[in-house]
Amino acid sequence: MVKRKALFALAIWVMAASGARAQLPPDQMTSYKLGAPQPHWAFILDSVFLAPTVSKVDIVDLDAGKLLGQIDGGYLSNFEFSPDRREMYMIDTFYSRAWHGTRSDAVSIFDAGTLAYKGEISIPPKRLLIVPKNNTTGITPDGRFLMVANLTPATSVSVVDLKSRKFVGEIETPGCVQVLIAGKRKFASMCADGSLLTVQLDDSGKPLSRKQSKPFFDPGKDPVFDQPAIVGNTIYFDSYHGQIYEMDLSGDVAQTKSEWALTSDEDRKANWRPGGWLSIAASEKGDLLYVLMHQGGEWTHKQPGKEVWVFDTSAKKRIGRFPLKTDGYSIRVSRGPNPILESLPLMQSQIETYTAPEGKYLGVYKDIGTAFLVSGP
Amino acid sequence: MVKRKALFALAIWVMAASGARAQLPPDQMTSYKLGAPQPHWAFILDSVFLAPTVSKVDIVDLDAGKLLGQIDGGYLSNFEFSPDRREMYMIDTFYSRAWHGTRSDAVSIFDAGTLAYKGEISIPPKRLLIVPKNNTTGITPDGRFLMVANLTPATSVSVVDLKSRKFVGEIETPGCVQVLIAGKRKFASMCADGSLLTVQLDDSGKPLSRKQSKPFFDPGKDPVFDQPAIVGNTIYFDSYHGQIYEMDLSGDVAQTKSEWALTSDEDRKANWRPGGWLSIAASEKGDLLYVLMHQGGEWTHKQPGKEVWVFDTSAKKRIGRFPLKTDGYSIRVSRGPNPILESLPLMQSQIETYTAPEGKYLGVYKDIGTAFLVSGP
Amino acid sequence: MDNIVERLTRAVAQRTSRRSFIARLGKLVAGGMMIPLLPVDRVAAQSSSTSPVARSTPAPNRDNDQTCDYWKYCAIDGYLCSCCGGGSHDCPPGATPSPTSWVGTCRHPADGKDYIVSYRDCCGKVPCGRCLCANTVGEMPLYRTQLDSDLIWCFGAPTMVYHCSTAEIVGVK
Amino acid sequence: MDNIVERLTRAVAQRTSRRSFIARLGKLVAGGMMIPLLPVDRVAAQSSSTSPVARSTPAPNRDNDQTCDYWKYCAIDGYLCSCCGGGSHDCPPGATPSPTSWVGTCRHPADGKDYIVSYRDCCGKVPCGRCLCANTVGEMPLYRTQLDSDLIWCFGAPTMVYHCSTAEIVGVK
Repeated sequence: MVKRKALFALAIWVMAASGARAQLPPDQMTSYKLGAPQPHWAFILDSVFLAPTVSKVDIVDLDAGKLLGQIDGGYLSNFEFSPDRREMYMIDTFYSRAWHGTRSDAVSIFDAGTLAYKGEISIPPKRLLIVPKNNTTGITPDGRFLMVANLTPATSVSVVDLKSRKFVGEIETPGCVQVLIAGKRKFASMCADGSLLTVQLDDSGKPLSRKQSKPFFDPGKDPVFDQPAIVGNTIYFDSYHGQIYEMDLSGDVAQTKSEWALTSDEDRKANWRPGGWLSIAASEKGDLLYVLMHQGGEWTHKQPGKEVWVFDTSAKKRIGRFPLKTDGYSIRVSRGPNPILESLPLMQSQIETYTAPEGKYLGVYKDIGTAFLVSGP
Repeated sequence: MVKRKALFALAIWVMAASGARAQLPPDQMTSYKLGAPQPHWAFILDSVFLAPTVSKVDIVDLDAGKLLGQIDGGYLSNFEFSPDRREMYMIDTFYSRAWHGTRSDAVSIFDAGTLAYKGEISIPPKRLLIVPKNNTTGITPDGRFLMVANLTPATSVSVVDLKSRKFVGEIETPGCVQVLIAGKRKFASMCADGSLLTVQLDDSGKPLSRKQSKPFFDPGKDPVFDQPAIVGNTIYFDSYHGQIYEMDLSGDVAQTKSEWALTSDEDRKANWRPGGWLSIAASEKGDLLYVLMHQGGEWTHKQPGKEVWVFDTSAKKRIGRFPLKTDGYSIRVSRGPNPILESLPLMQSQIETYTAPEGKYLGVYKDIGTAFLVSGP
Repeated sequence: MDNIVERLTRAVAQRTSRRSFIARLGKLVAGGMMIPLLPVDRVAAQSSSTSPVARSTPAPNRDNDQTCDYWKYCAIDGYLCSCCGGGSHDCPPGATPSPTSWVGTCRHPADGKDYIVSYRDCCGKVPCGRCLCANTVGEMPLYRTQLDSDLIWCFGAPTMVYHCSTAEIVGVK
Repeated sequence: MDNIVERLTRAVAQRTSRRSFIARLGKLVAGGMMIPLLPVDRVAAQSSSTSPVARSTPAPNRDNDQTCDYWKYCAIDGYLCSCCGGGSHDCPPGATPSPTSWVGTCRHPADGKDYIVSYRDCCGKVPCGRCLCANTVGEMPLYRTQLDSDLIWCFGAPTMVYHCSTAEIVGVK
């Protein structure tokens, strides 16, 4: 068998040789282009835990299982994609001497087609530094303003005008953190008392209005996770104990639209509850919610999920559930046709894919470092 | 058995409880000190291959198998210890924006007792950037001058006065690279034609004399490795084919002192030859040489060593050999009493220790990243 | 509850000379951010735990400060300084104790008392990379900042570069 | 031999507009550094190899540019750009081809000819981290700079930060 293989290989070489009597021409070295992003491409943010002053984004074609390119960042950077998919941004923190020296924060701009670095926009050196989370930065749907959550530990939001390439100003959000983009020129921050602060921006990026809602959950009893699923003006918060709080942000102030449970009495008896890093994802249209679920007691909110449960947001009912090959820590559902569910296990340097909503296992891509978040076009 | 263990554990807690009726006092947070370095401490230089713009030195007590502390560096930094063991230096390259921006090179100074950062000395941004090698930086035995090899790709050496904390000047070394410290105020560079350039410094760090030797080996036939063993004024070069070239640098110009073979006819028939990254180490007194040996053909000079062979430098004869538990890529022999041989395998994130020269396996310390070099007090 | 917050703030503040930082912290408290600590009651109702699942039997390593099981580590998140050349409440050489921290409450297995623990990061070096623990008793999301362990808690330290985590007893609840 | 050096230098120089770099390179050549390439004769006498040990039988993957066995990679050292979003002689998106390189000679298994290969790094991003290869046919120590593959070969590129390695056919020996 080995011999046959060898002979076969030899035959190929002989054939190749006869067809290539002339010598090979010199190569011409170039840089590849990336091309238009496809729905099953994943943009995986790796914080490089052992040297997090250099972040990386791995751009991976999940269908082909192929790395397409990488962009680099600074200390615990965030990644954002412009809504028109023409630019990518790393929201960075740099120290002048790698691990010490002067801190500078900046938004680094990359051309999405070539991954060429195009320049940076300086922002106040105040950005919230954390193992990367969604909703600590965000871009308005029209691509005009990029918002950066600050924590010094006083809380505020830096506003960057991506059109004029300028830092516009800082909006104080006392007692409230994060930037949940919830409309054309609107963001919300989550407040310590369980309320939401809604901030409306004008065309220059200055705050038009800022209105804090009544508390919609009790942080002392059943905290909600801080990386909710957002669909247009609607935000779905999942809670430690398995409630969904559906918040409507179409107005000046956030309103509770509905509250319902992910779990039945039977589920709760069996200790099923949501958990992980990014435990919830919505389908593009918002008709479905996907939640990472595990069985565990109090304070197991960060236990990776054994299963993904699928919920119908209108019927407020579970319509499916499927096990994950490896327990998942963060999930995402791709946009466009043939959506897939992407699952990042905890510290296992891999991303698994499943059909959505059926949950058929499709495959795994490895070698993605210490990634906690994945995004896509 | 399990039950008995559990009971025992319980008994300990009960005892502890009875002896501690009063509550525990508040802790007082401090930073530990390192104390005087011990012979079996290893200073392991980890280039963090996946993010080499941050280098690390792990300081490990090899007897206790315990991490004592770490210091950080920049891009592919080198590590040096002052001869009086009072200071440590990282020879660094930084980019202002982690992976791009303005390059600055500097010697970063650390207090050896506290690992506190003391400041930096700026040097020309020209240092030779390579997977870390010995002899691309070096300190004179009196601790006065630190030399840094440059490659732009023109070759030169930067001289830093550690006493006045100043960059003193650059010495051009056309056709010759590296800094092999070979005397009180003397270094040698290795030249492309197989010769050595000896440079003598004056008390201000300026070149007093520069004399190039005749070629002492033929790089086209049997290249020597570029990380030789140095003992005072004597340099032992091992070659790809297993020759030792003993060079005497006590004078103004390097002289061949002896040339002898590591291998017998029989060894050569069995294809034994030196190899690895740092393939040779000398005992403190210089009476013994340790060489990483493997069996392989031409151009296998980087194959890790299966065995360490021990040679008597006066008799020019092998006096011992021992197998390594894991093939070794770089070796070092500790100074002081009870010397140990330290072996770093290739990309396996571990350091193994053996008695020297007997070669009794002592143990392994893991979790040292992508380390290629180890040094010590 | 206010007493605990006050005591904690004072205890931490005593050890830092960075007045500007304290000023900022004051602003934070004034801003309503420092309400937290509420879940302490709930935390206190539980024994210390190693995995996020609370244990009813003694953990075999709860006296070993180089394991995630160590009793003081019930809400620690990060690389243990005690594996990095430091101690359970001491920084490795050359790293700087952060004047700020997240907090938790752990029950001491021997005396049965509930201790308030300040989880103070050591800062100014890149991560140590040994003994990664992620205990989550009482751990809260970002909007309860003082109880969020995923943040880089190096506010007020010379740099925000995180090295490892410690657990310092501040007092008894 | 001089012809090869000249041709190589020209080939590389044609593709770079960095005149200052070329000037420096000239200085290097004048300095006597660019004698190397001598071992080319010896390299040519061998077939391409995957592991440092030369093979006499065809390697199964010598036509697969995402393996260390690929014939052009006989002296490559680093992460293969063809595993990083680039090609065997193309950089991944956003990385910059270095105008400088180390060189080797690899025998094409089909036509039996010895090709001079310029191993050009792609620069300007941190290492890609995929498909690490360390082939050493003809690889020389630092004093034969042009044949040393451990160096960061990003001289003349916008930064010296190494991303991945390529193998570009420059001509036939």
